[in-house]
Amino acid sequence: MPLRLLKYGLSRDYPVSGDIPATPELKPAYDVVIIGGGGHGLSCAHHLAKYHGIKSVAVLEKGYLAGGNTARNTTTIRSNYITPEGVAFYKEGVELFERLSQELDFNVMFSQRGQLTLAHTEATMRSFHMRAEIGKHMGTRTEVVDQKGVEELCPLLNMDYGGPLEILGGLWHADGGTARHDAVAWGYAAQASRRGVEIHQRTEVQGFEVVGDRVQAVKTNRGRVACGQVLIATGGMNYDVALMAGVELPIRCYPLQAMVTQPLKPWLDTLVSSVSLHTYLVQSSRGEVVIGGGSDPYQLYSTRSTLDMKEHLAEGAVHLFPFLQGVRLLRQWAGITDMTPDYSPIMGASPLANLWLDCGWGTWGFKATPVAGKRMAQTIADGRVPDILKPFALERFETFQLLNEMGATAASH
Amino acid sequence: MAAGTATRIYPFMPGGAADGTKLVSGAIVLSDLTSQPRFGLKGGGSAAWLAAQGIPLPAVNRIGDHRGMRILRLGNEDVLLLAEDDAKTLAEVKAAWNAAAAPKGYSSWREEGWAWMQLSGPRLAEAMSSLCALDLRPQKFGADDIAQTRVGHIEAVTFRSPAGFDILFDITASAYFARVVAAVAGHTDQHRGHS
Amino acid sequence: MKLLTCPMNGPRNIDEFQSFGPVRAKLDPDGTADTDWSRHLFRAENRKGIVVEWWRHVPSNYFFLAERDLVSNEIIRTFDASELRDLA
Amino acid sequence: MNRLPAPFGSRIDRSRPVHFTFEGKPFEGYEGDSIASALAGSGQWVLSRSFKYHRPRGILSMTGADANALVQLPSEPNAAAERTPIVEGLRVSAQNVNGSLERDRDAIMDRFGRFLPVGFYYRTFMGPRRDSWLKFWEPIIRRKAGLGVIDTKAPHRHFDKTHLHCDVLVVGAGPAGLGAAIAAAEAGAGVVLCDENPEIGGALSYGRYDPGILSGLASRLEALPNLNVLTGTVCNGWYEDNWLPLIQGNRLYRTRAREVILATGAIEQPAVFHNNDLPGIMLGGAAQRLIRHYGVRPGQGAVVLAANDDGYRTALDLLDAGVSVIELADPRSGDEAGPLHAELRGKGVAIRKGATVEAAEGTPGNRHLASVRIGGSWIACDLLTVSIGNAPAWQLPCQAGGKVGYEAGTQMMTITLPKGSVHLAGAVAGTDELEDAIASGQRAATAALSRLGHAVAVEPLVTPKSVRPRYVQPIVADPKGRDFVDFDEDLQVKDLQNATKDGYREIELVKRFTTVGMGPSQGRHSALATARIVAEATGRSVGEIGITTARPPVGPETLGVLAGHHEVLERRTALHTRHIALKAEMKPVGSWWRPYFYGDASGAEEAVREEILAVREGVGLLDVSTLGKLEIRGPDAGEFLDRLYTMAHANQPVGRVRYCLMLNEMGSVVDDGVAYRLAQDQFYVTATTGAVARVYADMLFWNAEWRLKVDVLNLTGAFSGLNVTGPKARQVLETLDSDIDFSHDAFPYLSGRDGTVAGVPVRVMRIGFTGELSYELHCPSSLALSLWDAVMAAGRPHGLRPYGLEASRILRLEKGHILIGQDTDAITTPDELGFGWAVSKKKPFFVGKRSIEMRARLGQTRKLVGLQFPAGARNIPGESCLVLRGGAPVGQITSVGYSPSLGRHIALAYVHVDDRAEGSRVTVKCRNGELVEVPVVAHAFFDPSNARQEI
Repeated sequence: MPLRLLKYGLSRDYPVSGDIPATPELKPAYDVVIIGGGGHGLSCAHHLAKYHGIKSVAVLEKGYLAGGNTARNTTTIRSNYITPEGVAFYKEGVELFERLSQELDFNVMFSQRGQLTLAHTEATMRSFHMRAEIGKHMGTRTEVVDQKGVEELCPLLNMDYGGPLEILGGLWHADGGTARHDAVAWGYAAQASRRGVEIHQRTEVQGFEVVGDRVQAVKTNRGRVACGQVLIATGGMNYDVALMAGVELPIRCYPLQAMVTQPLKPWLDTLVSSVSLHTYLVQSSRGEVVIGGGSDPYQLYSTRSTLDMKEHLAEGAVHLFPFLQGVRLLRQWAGITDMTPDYSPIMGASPLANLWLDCGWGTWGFKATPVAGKRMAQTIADGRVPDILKPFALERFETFQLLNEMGATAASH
Repeated sequence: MAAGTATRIYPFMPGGAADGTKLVSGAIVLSDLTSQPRFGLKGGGSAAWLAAQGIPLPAVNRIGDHRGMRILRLGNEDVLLLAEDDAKTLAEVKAAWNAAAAPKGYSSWREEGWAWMQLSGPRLAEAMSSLCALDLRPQKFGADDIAQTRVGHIEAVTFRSPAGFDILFDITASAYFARVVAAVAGHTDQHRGHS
Repeated sequence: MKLLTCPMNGPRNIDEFQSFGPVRAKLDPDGTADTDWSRHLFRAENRKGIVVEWWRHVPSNYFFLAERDLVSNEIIRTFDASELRDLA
Repeated sequence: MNRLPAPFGSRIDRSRPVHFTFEGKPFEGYEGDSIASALAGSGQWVLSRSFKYHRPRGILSMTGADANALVQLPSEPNAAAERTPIVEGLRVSAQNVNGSLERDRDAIMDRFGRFLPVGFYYRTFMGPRRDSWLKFWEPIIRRKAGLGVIDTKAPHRHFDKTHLHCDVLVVGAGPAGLGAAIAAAEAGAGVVLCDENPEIGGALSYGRYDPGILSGLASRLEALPNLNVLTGTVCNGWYEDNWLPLIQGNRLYRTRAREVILATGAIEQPAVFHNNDLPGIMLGGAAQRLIRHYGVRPGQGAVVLAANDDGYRTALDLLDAGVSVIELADPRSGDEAGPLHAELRGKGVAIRKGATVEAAEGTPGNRHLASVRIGGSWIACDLLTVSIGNAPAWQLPCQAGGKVGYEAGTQMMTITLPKGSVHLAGAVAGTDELEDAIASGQRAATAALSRLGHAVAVEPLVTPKSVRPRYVQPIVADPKGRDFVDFDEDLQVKDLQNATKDGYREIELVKRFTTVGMGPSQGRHSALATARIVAEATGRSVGEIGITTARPPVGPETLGVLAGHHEVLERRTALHTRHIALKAEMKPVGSWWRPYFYGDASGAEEAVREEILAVREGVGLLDVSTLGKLEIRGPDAGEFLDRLYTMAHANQPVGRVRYCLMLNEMGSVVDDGVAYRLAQDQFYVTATTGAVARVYADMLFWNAEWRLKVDVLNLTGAFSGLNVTGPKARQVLETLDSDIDFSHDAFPYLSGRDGTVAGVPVRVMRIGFTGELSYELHCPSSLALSLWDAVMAAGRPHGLRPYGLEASRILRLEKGHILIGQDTDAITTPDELGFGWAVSKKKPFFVGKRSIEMRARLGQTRKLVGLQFPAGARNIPGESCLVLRGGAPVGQITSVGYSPSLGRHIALAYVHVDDRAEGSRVTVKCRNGELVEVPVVAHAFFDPSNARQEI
């Protein structure tokens, strides 16, 4: 039994950790105001406080802590992207996850059991080869496997179908995994607040005071806050919040839905996803099977669920694993994703000198929580964008330097 | 493009693309009408030319009748004529159109692009409820109504005929469609066993 | 399944339709500066509120317009494209 | 046996015994029994072990909603024992046990509870090494987590889906639902009434009511042909625009209702005290269901905890069932004694007012209830029924936009719906008494009917009877814990309190930190108590705390019923059976079946080579019917194509064929094909197989904006295409009966002709994907077989060979022809392909023009070039292998293959723009990591002057 548990058992009272301090009064000014109390904002706050000595930081969250996409994503962590820029960035993200529990002294349950993406068409196999070649070149564990390889990695998959949905092979990404999404945010929140960062829940940003090319202050439902630097990290609300500052982002919002079954004894070790079926499955450490897929087909800011998406995901899941027919679904939910034209995030500078962007995370934001926070903190502290983030600049949409990630993301998040 | 002397083969005929695919019969009956004569015009000038032939055009998504033809108005400039009996009038219209000078609209080639099948049988209503999400009960969907919708998960045009429902859809999906209907027939029997 | 009322085919399940996104202002490509052109390409209407957008009824291939609330998903009205020209 | 005689046991047929096993032991029940009732009838009360502490658990609600009564069936984990009927030979076992249900080795967890405070797993299991969680701790936790075991060999089950439409859907056939359905149907509306139970009546079927009430309602119901009653059917969610899944066995009814009346009733709430989870402690409704539905006596000696009339009625029912009621504890103070009180007293039952159950003790191993403590004294009993209050069944109303509130005055959870097409009736709307419930159903029906346009007399709003404040059981937190708030997740009062101390003060955070409400019952029995505990711990009101968002489904539903049965779409060309007869290896391409090559799979390589040689040296025949075929008709047809494609078409002469390249607005290449001008106002345009659906839609979209006078017709299925190609192609066609002159002068390259070949009307284009003399013959699909047979026969003397997709790919690669989607990606420009020749410089506009001009100014970084490997080269890189420059990836191989015509491997690849010149050498990284240097050559590897296709 781990020592910690023994300590709990032997202490008379519950050993209060006080992870999240109650929301304090807003001060008139902070060096850095972070809008969005989700994983990214909290990660940035932690890195500012711990590694850059910036402790006058307020994280403003309009609802409850990490209640947006941090709480709604399906926790996939991977770096098997298709562009060198993307792989470099997400690779650092995976590496940070590998030591995150120690960094935060909070078990985020990073479970690196690998991700197997399935191809049902030759075109998909070709794109897998591309991802594998880039991945290997960049030093990640990404390889193409044939039908036999797929069977060895996931013996329970239904390989019997001929025709258009036959599994031709897969992309095996041994670095892939999952983590407990809430724990990531709570761990960052606990660490950041221990170093003096203030977390303000139920604090909604309602506008910006912009003078010249600078944000002077942020207006909230709890009053005005002057700011040195401002970061926007509000997930599905990024477009909306940036617009309040007069910055129009190339983002469209689409709901992304997911669902979860009742708890089952472990049977699925890896993450499995299918490009053609727009379905992926992963079994959590609680035993629930989390099932997700592609975004909704039209723009929307609502987190309502739909029956058709649920039917579609069930169809995909049962196709891959026919014995799931009798497994029961417990819950479905949705988040709002902020999709960019090239399926890649927007990080770095905005047209305003002290307003920084951590936006456009679409369906792949969770896996970047540590690295985006780390690199955005560095950006804010130094006042300039590090090389690793430069490809993700907002200006790329004016210079046509789009990141060619289209095709690497569908149903794979 | 004049028709020649060669033999026409449709999907469910010997040698056709769906040759060997079973058409269900029993409580649910699927029949193939693809070889039945039909003629469609689509595009600018189509409606005017047909009207000039004295063919009364119904409103969009409605069916009219004219001298042994059913007249399906699928769009402002999209009309499909189906022969009901000996196809004499239809052949006359077709011949007149071939001989006419523009403007006369354009052929819609529906006799080539669309399979034409009919669903009937004692459990027709159940089968259609399973195949199509629309409310096709008689009080909601009359004899002169057309639905351009999905049937069996593919795009289709459906309407009532005396025997049941006629369904027009992509001819290349004929074998698929027959399989879908067979599966529905199977499930309808199964569920009956349950209840 | 949400319902969308097609001006030609009546109310149908929304899975019979394909979204073509919000109507965009027409631009004269040659009279537009590069920055405005890229803005035209990549920035889409995404404000919380009502948008006018193109939809295609797939079985009939009919294109029309809908006013829809991006927050509540309420469809305020649908209409034929000829009305848009009248409005413009 | 705990069985009672008729009339108890409305669901069972005593004449039909059913045998089954539980945990390997034989049991007998009756047809109509659920697993739980049959086991209870035989004295087996323990059904499962709890999630965390492995405590014995049994029947709580008899509604099938909680983890207590989930069991394992051979091919079905987590089956609800309270709902699943027994069938002969069924093998049932307990879930989440280490060993057996009786001897669960993990029961020791119950003693270690103090070492496992809430959220403990976040604070430990991290060391000693960085990967200790993954390698050591997680496997342990994973084995302990989860409930049922999946059967990976489960036999296939049939599920199906259908659709249902109605004016009014009434959910719940209790008194309110019956009242609503009858009123709506009697007014003429088309009504569907569904209920998850096998019979109608709801509480009328198991509660202490005059049976005449239900039979009266039932006979009115039966007289209504427009009322469709679906029993055994659960309405498992509400979705936008009244779209509701009704699940009946293996069938899903996707239901559209114009109006919905939710008469979903109320959920009885458990009491919180030490050991409140022992088998033998159940809700009053569970005892009544056991008695009336199944004829099962729920115990021998009972204590009744009653804070409402239902509790008193339960006590009377217990007496009728021969249970000795030792005491009734009523936590309400006050002396008011209603008729039920008097009746009970008259039957000799001791009633203690102002008292509640403070704790319970179990038999050894906590296998059953042994005694309860009331007012400090212990009373021996084997049954405690709990009737302390209800929460409205909020799941469906909340999904439909309802808001949950809490009235401090009446201490009631309330639901308010926005005005609209969804209505509440009965207990879910807060009614208490039977008459009120029925009337509330009728009012809901009136509201629905008036929205449907029925002329209905609007009933005057009845002033509701002054609602009595409900009694709310104090939450008796115990220092020793085991005072469960959430049975599914084994959460106790202190767990929730401690979560708030750690800062998880918002209800959603409490849920996520503790997992309260996340189990199979989704908070049905815990949400209210949780809200109260969190409110008290954080100094706020219950209303401020609220409950977590109610998300579908209402109850667990199988993936099978959601997935249904699905046939995979397949499309066949008109020549399908000919390919099969020729032993073609058919492969799926999108939803199409296409010949990959002809002959045995064992001789694939040889077959492909022969097919290629046939085309290069003789003549080949390819079924190109899957190509997209679009007809553009109307006075503006030329103008339309001018705007869509990069080349000029308005000036294209009739009878000529032109390449067409389509860009998107960003200037990226999205499709290519050819356009044959049939007439001044008519073009026949091809599109690639995979892109035609999108190209067609985009064409229609653009024309919706442009409003040109054109019509676009998709002829992909209507026409079939045969490519006759090779040096002898002309000879073959010239032997066929035709009115077309196939000679070089009469029918030059890039022209098109209409006519008849072998009696088949055709559109013929001279184009050259293979680089050989080619005639592409398109004809109406019903005649394609005739044409194919004629060409095959005419070709036989010339050695004509049908060839497949693989040969076609190599043939085109030898010519350096690109495949859209393989040699292009989402950002490919014509410039990168070297396709400047295909882009009109004169046209004022085409889609993508502005963008490619701008992109050209910004500069390009890569170019698609040919790579030619030396004959006999050892290591040939595969598709997608990287092209490196200075060690950094700058491009990749897009197509590669062995060219039998050239005797070496060739490839198309993106290289750095500075390496584009012929003769440059580029570095390619092979799959095995080895770097090879390859020279750049022109695209057209074979016959670079294109002489062969123009002969």
